[in-house]
Amino acid sequence: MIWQLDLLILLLVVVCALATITVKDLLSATIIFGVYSFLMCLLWAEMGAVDVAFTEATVGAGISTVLFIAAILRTNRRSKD
Amino acid sequence: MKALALIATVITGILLLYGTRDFPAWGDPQSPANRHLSPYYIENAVAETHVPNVVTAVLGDYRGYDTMFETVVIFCAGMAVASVLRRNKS
Amino acid sequence: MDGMLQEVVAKYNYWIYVVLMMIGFYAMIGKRNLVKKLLGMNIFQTAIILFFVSTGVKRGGGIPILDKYKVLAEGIDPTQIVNPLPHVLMLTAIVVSVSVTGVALAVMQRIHREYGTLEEDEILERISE
Amino acid sequence: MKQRLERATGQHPGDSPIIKTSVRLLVPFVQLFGLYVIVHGHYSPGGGFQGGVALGASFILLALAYDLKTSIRHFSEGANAVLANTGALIYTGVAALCAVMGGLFLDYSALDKLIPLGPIEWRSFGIFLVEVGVGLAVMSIMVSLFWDISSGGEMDEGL
Repeated sequence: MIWQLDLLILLLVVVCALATITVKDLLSATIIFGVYSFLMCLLWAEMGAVDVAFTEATVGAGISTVLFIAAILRTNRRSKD
Repeated sequence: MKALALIATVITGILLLYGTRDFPAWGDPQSPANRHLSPYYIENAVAETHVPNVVTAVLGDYRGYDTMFETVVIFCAGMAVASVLRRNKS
Repeated sequence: MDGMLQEVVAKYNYWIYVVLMMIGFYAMIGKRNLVKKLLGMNIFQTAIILFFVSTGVKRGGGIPILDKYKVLAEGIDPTQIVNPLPHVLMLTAIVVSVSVTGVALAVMQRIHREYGTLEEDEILERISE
Repeated sequence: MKQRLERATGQHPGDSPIIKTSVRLLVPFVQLFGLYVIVHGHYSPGGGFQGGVALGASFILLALAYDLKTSIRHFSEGANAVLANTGALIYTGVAALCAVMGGLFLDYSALDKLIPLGPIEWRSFGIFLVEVGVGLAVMSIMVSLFWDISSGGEMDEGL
């Protein structure tokens, strides 16, 4: 456990979460959400939860992002806020 | 509307931050969550199931009901998506 | 002063989890777009999962994959290994979260097919017409 | 969906031979990795769920690089439904078999009366059987979720 690394990843996670909910283009928001998931996976691997990190890497950054992109391309890409 | 949402969020956040005062320090090996049930799993899981990965042993054996109904939840999600989206082809 | 610094070092992780949860909560109730609401719900879920996983951390603890023959021969000290129980529970929670995301996206597509938009106020207008 | 994407971006998407060839070479290795994750879940991070998602991701990759028809041709709708039910049935079947053999529900050591391997080995092996069931169910459900959402339930032209 290296606390400098821990603090850096936590701050990056907060920045990614803020960017996800403020960006108006939904496709960009989804890609930033994928980045958020990968940073979260890094955080869990650093905490010693290797199984949870693996699951988040396959599910949160893989399947979930693909499902969001598929649904956004079938509907609107722009959002008003 | 947005101001109201912001106020509600900030009030919830302040209440939760106030709640963290009573938490044990982060990474404390003697915190209540670490003392109660998990020492049994760490000490006995390998001897009782011969599985070196303790998470798999607890997931598949000690807490099998959890995993079974998790599978049922995924199955129901697939059913629900198919029945919501697919149109009648006749 | 020294006691305050100790408090900050012991608790700053929890404060950042609360900030993450607030971001997700604000997106759920403040944003009007349904996809934004769903992204906010996912952020909320990951913040809560992060909190649960962090309750099992022990400083200097190893990962919960043990050496089988060594453990069978001489046993193990539980304070050296991180707590595996929150990991198991949160594994289930992640699985349920992806199922919820799938069903919500399907319902969203159905709404778009019906009303032609995903903005909450416009949908309410169409319903009241 | 291809036409809609074309209108949105102004260029023809995703028809490059580089992507198609590399995906065709990559898919078998992704599937092999998924099987490895399921089978090796006792000794390393992984297990039924993660391996099932990796197996499903290989078919999703096929559908993304080619089109939905190719993915359905390689893994038909009927097989998808059958595998999803089989996976859920393996889990509950093993659990019920334990109860039938005289133990508790989900107590794998009762299966020792069927094939005598020793109760502790049976607990290890029972976890493996269950993980295979979870992997099959998760793989089919993930693929079917992607098919439904990316084609709007029509199953003809996908993403």
